Amino acid sequence: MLSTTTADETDLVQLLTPEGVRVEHPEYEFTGSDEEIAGHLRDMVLGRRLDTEATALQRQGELGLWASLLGQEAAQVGSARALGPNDVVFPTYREHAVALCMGVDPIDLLGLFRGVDMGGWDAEATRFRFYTLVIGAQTLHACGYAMALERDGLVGNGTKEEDAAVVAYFGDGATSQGDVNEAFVFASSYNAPVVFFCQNNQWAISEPMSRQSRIPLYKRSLGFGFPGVRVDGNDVLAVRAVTERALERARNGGGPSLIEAFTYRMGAHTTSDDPSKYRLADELETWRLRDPIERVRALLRTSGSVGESFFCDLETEADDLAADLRRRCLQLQAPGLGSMFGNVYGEQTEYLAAQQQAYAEYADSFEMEAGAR
Amino acid sequence: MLSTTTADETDLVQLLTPEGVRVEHPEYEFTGSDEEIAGHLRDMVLGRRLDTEATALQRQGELGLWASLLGQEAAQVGSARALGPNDVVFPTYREHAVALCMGVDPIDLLGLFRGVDMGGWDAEATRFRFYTLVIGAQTLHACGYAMALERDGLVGNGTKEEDAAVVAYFGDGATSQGDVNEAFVFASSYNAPVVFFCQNNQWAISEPMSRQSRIPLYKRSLGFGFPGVRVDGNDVLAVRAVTERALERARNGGGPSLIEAFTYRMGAHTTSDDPSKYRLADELETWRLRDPIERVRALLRTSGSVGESFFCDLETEADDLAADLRRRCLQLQAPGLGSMFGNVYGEQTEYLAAQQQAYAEYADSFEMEAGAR
Amino acid sequence: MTTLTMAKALNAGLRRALEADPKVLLCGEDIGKLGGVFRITEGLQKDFGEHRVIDSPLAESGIVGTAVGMAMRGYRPVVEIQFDGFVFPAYDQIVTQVAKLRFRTQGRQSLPVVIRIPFGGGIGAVEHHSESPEAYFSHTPGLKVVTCSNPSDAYWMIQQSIASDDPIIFLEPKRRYHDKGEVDVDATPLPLHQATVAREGTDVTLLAYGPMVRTCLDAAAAAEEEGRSLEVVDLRTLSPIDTATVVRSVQKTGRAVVVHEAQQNLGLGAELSARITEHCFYSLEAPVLRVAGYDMPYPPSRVEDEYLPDLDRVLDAVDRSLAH
Amino acid sequence: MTTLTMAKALNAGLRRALEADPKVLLCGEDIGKLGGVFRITEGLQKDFGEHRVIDSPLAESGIVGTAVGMAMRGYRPVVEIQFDGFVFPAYDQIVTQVAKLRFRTQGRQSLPVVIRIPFGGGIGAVEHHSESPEAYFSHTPGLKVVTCSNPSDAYWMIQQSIASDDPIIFLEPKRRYHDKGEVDVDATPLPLHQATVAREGTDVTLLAYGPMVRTCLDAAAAAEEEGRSLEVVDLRTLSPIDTATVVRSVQKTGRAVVVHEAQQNLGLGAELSARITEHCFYSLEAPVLRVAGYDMPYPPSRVEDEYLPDLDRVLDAVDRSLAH
Ligand SMILES: Cc1ncc(C[n+]2csc(CCOP(=O)(O)OP(=O)(O)O)c2C)c(N)n1
Ligand SMILES: Cc1ncc(C[n+]2csc(CCOP(=O)(O)OP(=O)(O)O)c2C)c(N)n1
Ligand SMILES: [Mg+2]
Ligand SMILES: [Mg+2]
Repeated sequence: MLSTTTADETDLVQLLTPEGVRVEHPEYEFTGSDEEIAGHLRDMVLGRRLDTEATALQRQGELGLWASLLGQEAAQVGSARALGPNDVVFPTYREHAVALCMGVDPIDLLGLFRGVDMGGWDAEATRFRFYTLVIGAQTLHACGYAMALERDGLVGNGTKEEDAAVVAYFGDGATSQGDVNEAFVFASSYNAPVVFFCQNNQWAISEPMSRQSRIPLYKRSLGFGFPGVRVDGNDVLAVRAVTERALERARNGGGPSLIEAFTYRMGAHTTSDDPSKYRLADELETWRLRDPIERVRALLRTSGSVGESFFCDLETEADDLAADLRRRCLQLQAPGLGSMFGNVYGEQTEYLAAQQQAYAEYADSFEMEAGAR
Repeated sequence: MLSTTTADETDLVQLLTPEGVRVEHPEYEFTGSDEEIAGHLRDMVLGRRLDTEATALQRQGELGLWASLLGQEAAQVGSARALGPNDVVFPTYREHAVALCMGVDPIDLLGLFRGVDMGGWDAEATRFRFYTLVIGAQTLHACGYAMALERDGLVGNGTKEEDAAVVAYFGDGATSQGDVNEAFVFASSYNAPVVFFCQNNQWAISEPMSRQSRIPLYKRSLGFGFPGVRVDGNDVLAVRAVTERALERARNGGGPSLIEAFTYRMGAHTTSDDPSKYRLADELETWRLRDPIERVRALLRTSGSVGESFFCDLETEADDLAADLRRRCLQLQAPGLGSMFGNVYGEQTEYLAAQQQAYAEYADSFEMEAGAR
Repeated sequence: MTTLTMAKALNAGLRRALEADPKVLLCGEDIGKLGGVFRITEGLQKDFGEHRVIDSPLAESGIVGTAVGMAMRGYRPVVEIQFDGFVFPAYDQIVTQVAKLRFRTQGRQSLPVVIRIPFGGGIGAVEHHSESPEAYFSHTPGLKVVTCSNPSDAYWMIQQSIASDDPIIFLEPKRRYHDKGEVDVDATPLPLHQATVAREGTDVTLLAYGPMVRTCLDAAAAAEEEGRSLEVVDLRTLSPIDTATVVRSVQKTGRAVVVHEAQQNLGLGAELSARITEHCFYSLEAPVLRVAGYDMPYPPSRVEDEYLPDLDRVLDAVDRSLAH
Repeated sequence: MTTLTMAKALNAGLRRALEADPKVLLCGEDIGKLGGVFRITEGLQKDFGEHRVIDSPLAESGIVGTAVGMAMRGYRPVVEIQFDGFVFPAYDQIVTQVAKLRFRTQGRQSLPVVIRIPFGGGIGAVEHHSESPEAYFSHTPGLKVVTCSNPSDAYWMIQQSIASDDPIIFLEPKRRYHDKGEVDVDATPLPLHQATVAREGTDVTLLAYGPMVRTCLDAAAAAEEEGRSLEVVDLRTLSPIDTATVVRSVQKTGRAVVVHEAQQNLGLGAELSARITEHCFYSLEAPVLRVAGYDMPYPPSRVEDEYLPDLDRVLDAVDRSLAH
């Protein structure tokens, strides 16, 4: 195996092998029904299809950029499906499948990448906060939000329906940022109900995990006094089980924990990137055999818990999602710059209002010119 | 014992008890002669005397501020005396005894606190870099310097006379800063020859250690993949032994390590601080019994390896140092502002040169006025 | 009416804000038992509890970043940065997160965070304890930047800032913490972002804020003895600048001198000069002059008196302006 | 003479600097095998080794902070910040450490660190990838701030910056990376901190730098067709500003328009306006006008064309200036 993908395999929580065989783990168990497993497959397939379509849209010039989740479907769906009804997510820029699970309308994910907005969904209602491009910044927001939950009396208050926690997503590269480590300090110091969910996809653009850490990332939290666990990030059952446990702990007032989902970025960093410059095709092959979707398909086929039509319907559903996404993407327009002057402050300033007016007059003068022609 | 001072006592490396009795440790040994022990006592006594005098100077308005090292003499002297001839130190603002050991003229330490300069010594020649007030910033400089040593071929090159390493000092509070954690990342990633020396004096101004970390600080490095050790910071023999080992490892190419010197800030944070607002006198009493100087005095007295005259001479030497310091402090003048315009850039700018000239003319006009009177 | 120091006025303002709104939280280093190194939060943790007056780990990015998260959940965090020179570890969170959140959410999410920073020199401090970073924040859209020059403004402006739905950098002129002044806790305060004419005059306008208002008032008093009538405008808010008040004054006097401690190059004086020239081109009798910190790092404290603008330098600039 | 894109010219300049001085090191994210996200360091790690072209962990403060340490030991680190919007985690190290070290050591320790930052908009990027942070750095004494507008300057200025003993913020106008131009590798370059008259004219002076120089040259060409003669000054260095060259031009034309992408309030235009008014008070026929980014966060890329100064906005300002 390649150096970047060598893990202390013994440390890895796995409940479903790449071949689609369920295995036992001394500590973790997936207790969901077959139906739920099929649901997870559906989430992953839809997530992947969304991703493929967005990538295509980018190639055709409809998006300026796209950050693909390819290969990380299980890490995202497994963790998202572990969320309780009050839990809140602080994502990076790659958690499209988490967004889907949380009910974000997929079209809203495209605005940022198309360059029409910086996030189109309702962060409050979906409990899926906006994407954050500045690496690591959102981990502190997550931590502060978690501290606020506690102040609201929503942590360990014995009422399961009310208790809440926060999940902060970030990458392997992000673990080097000061902010992420400060988030660990704050979470630990205040025992904040936050689950740090690190998708270790082995690469930070062109830099292998080994540049960021010489030990497995899940051990980072040991230095800060809270538990860490490494899970097979391509095993949706294991991810779900591990995240559920961590969230429960957080909601109950047990404090923070770190999950390292050991996975792989199958695609380029973004559509602007060219991985052939820095990594070998072999690595990709190794990981292809661990595909997060295939193993669940294999499991469901073997167990026979869903009929063949399920798979067909799912393909159709995915295609529909993609077609719908494409259609709506092409219609996605930026609001005019003129309207944005009003979004800077709650209480508008005279200075900016004057700029807005000058801009409007200037823009009008062009329209008038154009009209006169 | 108070909560802030509770340590996993079993983790603590100690070679000399508070009562002045030498004890064995399975891993560490102090191999120096009795003469060296006496030397360490001298360093500590001089350090403390310097500190007392500077505090007095501050009270009398001769210094604007002073950060006392009281109680931390063993941590500082033990680590400084472990340094090899090529090793370089990046201090905070409190390592006055380290400075003394490295041959910094004590008067040069006062400039910053008197407000006449920002460090008066030759950082190159003394290998004692300037004080850094922005918490944690120097740990990254230390790490970069260590990386440079490696590029210079001075790490693990088999020539003991050439090999070098770096010590970065910082406090318990500093461990929360992003910079310090990033320094851990870089040091680990590049296996840089740097010893992170944390003086855990239990307080960051008014905040107890527990606000920064809920586990012993030496464990932080475990999260970054390099060893950490906690040493009785009031035991000069143990500090020396532990630091020597860490430095040797670094010089040989073994990479970074973290030392937590478990000690106590006996005085106020600085002369501007009032600890009665936030900590109990009891705590101070507990720690007074662990005084770093008294235990060495007791050891030397018991072993009889130095005569009583040694102690007398040392008192005289300390008094002389203090008297000399006081005399020279009163003479310490700031260079005129006019001369400082030339210190901003290596290649002076026309803009600033013009400001300098305008300033000179303006200042002259006052002198002329004064002269005319 | 009570007479309070600025420090006590700020403390009283914070107390009132904490009483008025349970969503108000204070966070920062040493603000609890110690009451902050300047004692601005003295007694507040005791009275409002550790959950509302929060001692933070020693990490400024963490302090501001967690405040963002708390604000996202409806709290109104008031953050204390211990000294001006220690705000920079939080700079990323301030300019890329705090300043932009509302804009990014198309106005939907407001972020009522107040970042209190004791700023400026003149107290004989060691390096990094006397900085004037206002231009860095004023150049950043999305932030508002305010500073008080007297106890009454301190008392009201801190409350207004906390009540504002916009993120506010609240600069406290630390050398004026112990200046005393009248505070009428029943008054109706000026709008937060309005400048004020602190002293009327006809010959030259002095534009100042925070610590330099006192200096300019002193200069104006001295100038009066020489028969010169100086108008002093206290900007109070540095972003957005109350251009109207500034322009009104300069159109009257025809001359302006901007005074600030911050380094001159690209300091507030630059923007004020540019705006005044744009708006008062035909009424200006002399170029706008600037009296500012020299363009070097803040020097050691024993020479800070030479570095900082003072009465003499202000009057010298007034002379130069009038000589045009 | 060879024709190179700005990206290749920078690459060639870095290569030559690495060859010339073994103390030159490059550090940054993804600068090794990948050659940087803009390929500015392409091939350099292969040729100079991992010890000199160093891929760093993902931590900007760490990158700059370790560069400080390396410079303290005699190295000349050239740091790459991946995008303008990601320099802020390193802001503390830059303004409190890099900028001040020489001053703190009374001139004894020089800190020859170059911080390369691709800056500005116009490439259709997502948020935080189109910022113009030059004013933040220009306001900071101890730093020098430079930016190139064409391949030849790129080639020479990067080498001159590396050779300089002062810390330099080197801003690369990323939207011009693929613009081609002649580079004479045997020429004697202009001094680094000297501005240049990129086009001579008599009616109005356009002051620009980096990406906006091309825009201003285009505007001048368009104006010529209408019989207007615009002079374009390329500042090249933003701190220290070459005031003499600016003043010479404005004294000739009597009118000035400053053009930059950065937000207007407290942008370079403010300082230029203030200086021009100070130095050219009696020769100015109109106030200095500013064409700049609007004072909002950089907008989504689909509207950036409306946000960024362009030929039309420049000519509009020229008209307004001439109408005075
Ligand atoms: C503070 C900051 N520095 C640099 C970047 C540029 N950048 C964007 S993504 C990325 C790599 C992130 O790697 P990782 O954290 O592993 O997340 P992944 O993209 O692999 O999901 C970098 C360097 C950034 N966005 N923010
Ligand atoms: C970045 C930064 N934030 C805040 C401060 C103010 N400050 C000075 S010392 C100190 C406490 C430091 O505690 P610790 O690291 O334990 O060191 P000690 O003073 O105890 O030696 C603080 C908060 C600072 N100097 N730098
Ligand atoms: Mg990654
Ligand atoms: Mg401490």
